[in-house]
Amino acid sequence: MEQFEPTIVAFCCHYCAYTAADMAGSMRLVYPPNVKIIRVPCSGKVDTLHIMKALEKGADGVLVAGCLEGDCHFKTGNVKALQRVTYLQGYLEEIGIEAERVQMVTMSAGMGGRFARITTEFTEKIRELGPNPVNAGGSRLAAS
Amino acid sequence: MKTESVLEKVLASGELAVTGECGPPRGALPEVVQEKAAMLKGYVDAVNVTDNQTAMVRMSSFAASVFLRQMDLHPVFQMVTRDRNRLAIQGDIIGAYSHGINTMLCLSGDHPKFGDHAMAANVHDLDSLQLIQTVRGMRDEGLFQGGAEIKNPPKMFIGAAANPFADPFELRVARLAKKVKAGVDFVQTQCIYNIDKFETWMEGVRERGLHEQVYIMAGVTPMKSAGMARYMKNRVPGIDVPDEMVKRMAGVPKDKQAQEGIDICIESIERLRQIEGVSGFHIMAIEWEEKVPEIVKRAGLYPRPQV
Amino acid sequence: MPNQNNTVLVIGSGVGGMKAAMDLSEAGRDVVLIDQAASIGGLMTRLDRTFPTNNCDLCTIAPNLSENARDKHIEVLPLTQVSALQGQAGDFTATLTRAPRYIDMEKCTACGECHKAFPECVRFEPGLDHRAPTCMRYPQATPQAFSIDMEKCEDTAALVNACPAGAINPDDGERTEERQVGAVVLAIGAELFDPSGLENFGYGVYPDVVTGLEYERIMSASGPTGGELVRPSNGKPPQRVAWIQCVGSRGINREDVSYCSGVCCMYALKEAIVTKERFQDDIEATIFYMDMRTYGKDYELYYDRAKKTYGVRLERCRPHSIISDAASGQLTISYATDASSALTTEKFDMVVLSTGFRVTENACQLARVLGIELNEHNFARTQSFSPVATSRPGVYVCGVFESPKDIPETMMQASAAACLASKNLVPVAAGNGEAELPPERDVSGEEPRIGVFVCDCEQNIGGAVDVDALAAYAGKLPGVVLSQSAGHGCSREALEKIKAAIVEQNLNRVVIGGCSPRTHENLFQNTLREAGLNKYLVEMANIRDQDTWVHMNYPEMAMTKAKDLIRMAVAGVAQAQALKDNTLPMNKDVLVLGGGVSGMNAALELADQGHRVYLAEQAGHLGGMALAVRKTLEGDDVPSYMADLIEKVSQHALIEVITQAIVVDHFGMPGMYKTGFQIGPRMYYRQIEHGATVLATGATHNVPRAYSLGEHAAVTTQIELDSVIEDQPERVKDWGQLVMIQCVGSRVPENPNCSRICCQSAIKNALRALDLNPDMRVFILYRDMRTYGFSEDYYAEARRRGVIFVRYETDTPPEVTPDGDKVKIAFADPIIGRKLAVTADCLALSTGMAVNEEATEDLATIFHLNRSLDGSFLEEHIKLRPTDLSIPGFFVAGSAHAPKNIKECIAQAQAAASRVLSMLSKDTINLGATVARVDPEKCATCLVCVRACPYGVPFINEDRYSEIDPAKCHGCGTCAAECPAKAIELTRFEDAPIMARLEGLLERSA
Amino acid sequence: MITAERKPMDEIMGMIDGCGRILLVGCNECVTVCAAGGRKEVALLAAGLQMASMKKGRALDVREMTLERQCDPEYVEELAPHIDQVDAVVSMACGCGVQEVARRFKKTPVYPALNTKFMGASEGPGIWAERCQGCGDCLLGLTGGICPIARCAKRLMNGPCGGSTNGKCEIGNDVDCAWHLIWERMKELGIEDRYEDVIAAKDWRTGRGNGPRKILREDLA
Repeated sequence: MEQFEPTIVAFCCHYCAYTAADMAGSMRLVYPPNVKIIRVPCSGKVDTLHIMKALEKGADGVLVAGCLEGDCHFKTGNVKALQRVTYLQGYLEEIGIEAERVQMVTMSAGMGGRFARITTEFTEKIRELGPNPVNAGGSRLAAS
Repeated sequence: MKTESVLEKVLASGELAVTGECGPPRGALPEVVQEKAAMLKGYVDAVNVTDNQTAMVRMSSFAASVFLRQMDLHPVFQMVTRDRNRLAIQGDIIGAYSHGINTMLCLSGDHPKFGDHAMAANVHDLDSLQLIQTVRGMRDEGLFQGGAEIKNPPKMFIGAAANPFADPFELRVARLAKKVKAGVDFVQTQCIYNIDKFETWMEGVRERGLHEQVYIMAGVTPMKSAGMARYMKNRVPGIDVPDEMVKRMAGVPKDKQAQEGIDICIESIERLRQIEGVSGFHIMAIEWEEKVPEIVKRAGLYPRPQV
Repeated sequence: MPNQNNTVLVIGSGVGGMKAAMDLSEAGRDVVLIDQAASIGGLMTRLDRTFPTNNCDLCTIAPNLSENARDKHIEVLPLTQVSALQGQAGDFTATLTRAPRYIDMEKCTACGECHKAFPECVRFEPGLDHRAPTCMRYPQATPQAFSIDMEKCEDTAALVNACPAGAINPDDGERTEERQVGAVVLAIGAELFDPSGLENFGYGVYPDVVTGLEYERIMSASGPTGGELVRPSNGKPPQRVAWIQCVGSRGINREDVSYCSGVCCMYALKEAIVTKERFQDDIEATIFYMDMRTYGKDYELYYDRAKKTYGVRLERCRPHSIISDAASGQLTISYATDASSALTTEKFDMVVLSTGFRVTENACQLARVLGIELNEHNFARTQSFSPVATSRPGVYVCGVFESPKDIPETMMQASAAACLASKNLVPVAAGNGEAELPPERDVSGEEPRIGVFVCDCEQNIGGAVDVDALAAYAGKLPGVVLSQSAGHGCSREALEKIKAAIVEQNLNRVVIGGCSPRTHENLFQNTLREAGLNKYLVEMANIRDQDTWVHMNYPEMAMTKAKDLIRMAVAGVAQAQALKDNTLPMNKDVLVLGGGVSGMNAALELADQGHRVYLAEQAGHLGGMALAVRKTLEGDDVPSYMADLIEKVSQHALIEVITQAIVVDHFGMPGMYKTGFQIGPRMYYRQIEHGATVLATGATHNVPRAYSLGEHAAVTTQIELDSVIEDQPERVKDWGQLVMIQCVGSRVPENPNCSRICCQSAIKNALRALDLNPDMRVFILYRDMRTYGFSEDYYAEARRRGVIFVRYETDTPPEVTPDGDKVKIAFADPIIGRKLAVTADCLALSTGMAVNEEATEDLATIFHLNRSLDGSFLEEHIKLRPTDLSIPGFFVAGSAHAPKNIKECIAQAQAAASRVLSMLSKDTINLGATVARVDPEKCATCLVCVRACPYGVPFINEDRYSEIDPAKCHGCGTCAAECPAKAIELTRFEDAPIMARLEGLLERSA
Repeated sequence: MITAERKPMDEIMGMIDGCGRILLVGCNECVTVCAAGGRKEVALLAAGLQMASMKKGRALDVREMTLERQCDPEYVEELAPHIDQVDAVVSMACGCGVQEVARRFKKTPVYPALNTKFMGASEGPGIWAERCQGCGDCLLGLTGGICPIARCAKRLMNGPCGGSTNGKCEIGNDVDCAWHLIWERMKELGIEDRYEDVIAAKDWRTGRGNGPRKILREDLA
């Protein structure tokens, strides 16, 4: 049984998180390839629906990455993002999906190291959680 | 005299009237009612029989009042608008009257949220004030609300509650005035611990001469413990317990606190009786009926006048 | 023919020349950019990677190269030199001489046939390769054309026929022409020292002894070995590589120069790191050095990384010689360390000589032609308070030809030179129109025809993934009609290819598999536009910064992820829509924060060039840190300079000085900002409207609690000592012993960076103290003496004059104990290996500068600016945009960026002014196309957007639906994310492309 | 506006248990405004149902539609072309909408995805509070524009009960005492005296008392 490789979507705000990701690259910091970034202007742009769709389509985990508290380039986008993530976590519980599969994180543009650390930890956490139950069912579905 | 009510007679006589309270049991246990009633007998002019108090199901006020009548006590038949629409209300009123019950207290009732039937529908077809109007209409015009004539209309001595302490305070006198306007004969106040505030209220009441239009019975409740004092202060809406009173209770050893509570109650009565417009006392010794005789005696309200 | 007085002649097309040219052209100036080489680019294009990001230079610089070539304001003349310069500032006549290329560039297709046919007529490629046919110095050469060395050609006719395009013209001759220019910018750089003359290192004798630049070429994928690190002698990979620092620099030998070249320490560290990082981690890298001079912003951290993370070995010594060991074919280095005076010998496979800068004879010749003074080292002479002005008015200098320096500082000086040069020109005519572009093709309704171009970015991407395979994979994706590898996608050549492909294949969408859209999106957007497509029909898959750089050692991971990223981009771009940018009028006023040297200089330059400037200072008066400084290292009088500067600023009609001003709020967007202040003792509120902002908020004097500073009267800082020497000479005359301790509160965990200026200050004060009292004994306890550039001469003088320099290690710092009104300093002398104790009349601590934490934190928060780890403002690009901040319209100058001396502060202040001038030269602000759009049909007028918008833009209009003014929308997308009717879309980030990307990534392979 | 909240997922899943194809219908009116049944919520629920089913290893085909109003037959008609292709309709409208859809399509079960709550107003982003119980005989004119029927826990029409503390209702600090508000408003309007006008027992016929209500406008009918 080879180890499970989760697919993780990270919605990164252009000003901080995405820049931090680039920074991690230029610092040659290694982090898991499981994390795929979708760039958004602000974490406040991340629609609960986008996160749901990511999970529905089979992502095993979703990160919403914005600027540090109080540093949002659009004032409060990261705060709103956090509220939505929290709301969504409740909804997921209702559906029977582990809330931990969605997480809001913040970092500044300079924090390449933080980006690498967070993505590594998150990937590990998701790996422990195992595949998105939706996929499990999905494959059973495909099988039948 | 508007009615045959003993309470009305005592009040009319100018004597300080005294009422007690009897909370019906949560079960078909006539003896419980009878025991409680027995303790009060001779020490009060009338006994309030509560109606699903604190929104918990109990033996109906109507039935319990009937037991009291059978013991030749004078129940103050309490009725809340929470549990009945006006059909049931009027039906119960004539029913009670036909059992010789001639004194009642009109209330809106605690919200079901506080009881063990939070899921219950919250009727409030009428509010307490409209209930007063209804009863007055039945008595004085002899008409049901629907307009039909009542054969042998119920001659009810109509009471209501008054809370001098609830907010907005400035509205409290007006609230009483409104009940008077609706036709209330007597009011029993929320239990009084903050006497200064009560006096302020009474001033307002006197300014408007309300004390001449309605009998005002001051409510008192002996506290069993410092814990109870604190609980009432912090938890019970619309009750105002001054800090010094809590301190005083807490100041004495646990085993002495009950006695302290009684003493405070009696001191209060002494102060209250000095206040112009106070026509009597409503002693709410919750689940502590046995103490009523002591209180009444030591407060010099014993013996009760025979009317 | 461009307006003569609007033209600047830029000589030298390295990064400096290009930067100056680009600043000027952005500001609507015309530029003649000449270079004696056959293509532009200069030295940087030959480097493999640059510190401290270890970026490939070409990736970083290539966009600029092609931008240059594309920019209609810039005329590029390769193979050209100046032979005369008449007239004066504002009205020069330059005589330009063009060497023959023998190729008609109009015709040349760069097919390379001539080379195949005639490999013998060669010009040597810099580096080691003896095969290169023609002088294409690097694959992205601009202009994209060969040049031929006719001397070496025997059969001209055959050569001519070899060209299918008939582009070769053997009769091409030297031509001269005259140009009217208003100013001249000298950016000719320097060459690197040729160590052939040094017998002891055997360069040119032993093939495995190479210079730093040659080593760069060996590592470079575009180099002779195609990016293979091998020993020139036997083509085998080396196991042990050594670097020898200061070869030809900081020396007293015949071949040596006395100054420090300033960059060698960093490039040696870089080469060592890259060697381990890119090739084998088990290659032993050893650097022999005298002082490790990592004094630039965050360079100290890089130094630490080399030691700690990569295990680069550092030996402090100056090796005596290299001899080749015939038997092993290895190289033996013999050296003596502090530890043992006896010679140690050690064997290496390769030795890299870190050679420094030398002014070319050509440069001296040019200086004579231009009539500018050179200093004792033949560099262009400039003054302490006028960093880029040469002795001839109207002629400015930047980069290495001014003094040895690295790329960021060259960039600053280049912008500074551009700023001063433009002062000699007529005020720029408003609204210099954009280049005329082909009409935009309407692609709406078309099925996607996507073209995918995958960059290899040399080893950066190509090193980790098989680019052709990746392109092949992309070719099969839905909607993709063309997919190919693009080499350096950002090179002019590749961009032309992409344009051609768009037209030929009738593409309507493009995906670039390359680097980060943050840095390159703009370039590719313009490319699409030039090819007649709307610029928003391109999407970049960031397979470099976010893939190959991260997974360079795991090719499979990298490849799989690259496929995912490309697939996402393809899916996303298929949904992309043509969009129009929104524009607003530009506010031409400027806000300068900070009334120190930097702030005042920036303000002055901007005001002199017609901009209204608000100069806001937190303190009650102008001046800043420099008020505490009395003399520069060169001995210039700082107070009188400051007095004069303050006078100029206060008197200037266009400058409004606002003191005791604290920034409290900030709104708006680049080109129309509003910043609120609380001013004066009564803190009244005032809002200032401005188009751009210069942050010159400075740093603070670092005052660490160490060595009983502030407790003992005899213990002081260099700054205080500076004043004591000026004001109380008699006190100094009585001193018997003066001790200085370096790096107090710098290069320590709490403040890891080097404060840069302390070594200079220490030397300065030591020399001045000795002037007053020659008999005094002066000790300087240091870790590394960092007297970079020409300040090295003063270091030498100090040694000559008997200042005793003793090195200490951080684990054995000096111990200071009070001794009456004196202090006793105990320290270990590594040379004699004994502990010494000195009782000093004065102990001067080199405490350097610290980030003004409070100020920078507040401002960073209010302006939403990024900060470096040390808390200073983080520049947009550490190498190429050292003065721009992450938010457009914000620029940084002086020690708010990093510790600097006064001269360097002035340079960056003028640079900031130049960047502002470029930005404000436009009359309109481009707001981009990322705005929220409401679909009236869907809108339920629920007010969610009205309440959610951080800027209160949406409103319900008369037609009963939410309206969002694109001119006011900041494009954050919060409203779109919250709209319960899904009636709002944020253009460029609509749901469709986002969902499509998810689809692309997550399509179930079941 | 009519407010509503999504039912718990389990309940919804229970209703559609055994359905292979459902039509999930939103409404662009009130329930959109109160973030319960607009396009966004429809999409969210669709995704949620999908995931819940797939998790169970079941296939579920969810079609999303959002009507301008589910309480008007003309709009409801837009469902007609799709109705035969689905096993059930799940409506995210208020009770009115659900019933309108059910009335139109007799053969297809129509399930409510929302619990219709009350007629209320928005007290700020994400907050809605009850304001009206549709008694059919508005007495706001007498009570300073604040409805004691909808906003007093005991529907008291003649003043605050004894439980009113610091302007809050005895049932909880998060609930304003309607009569406190009324009194404050009356003072602002300078009509304190009107407080003592007794409001007589209400005639509930205009409300639910008379059974289901109907409005008929002859001129429009």
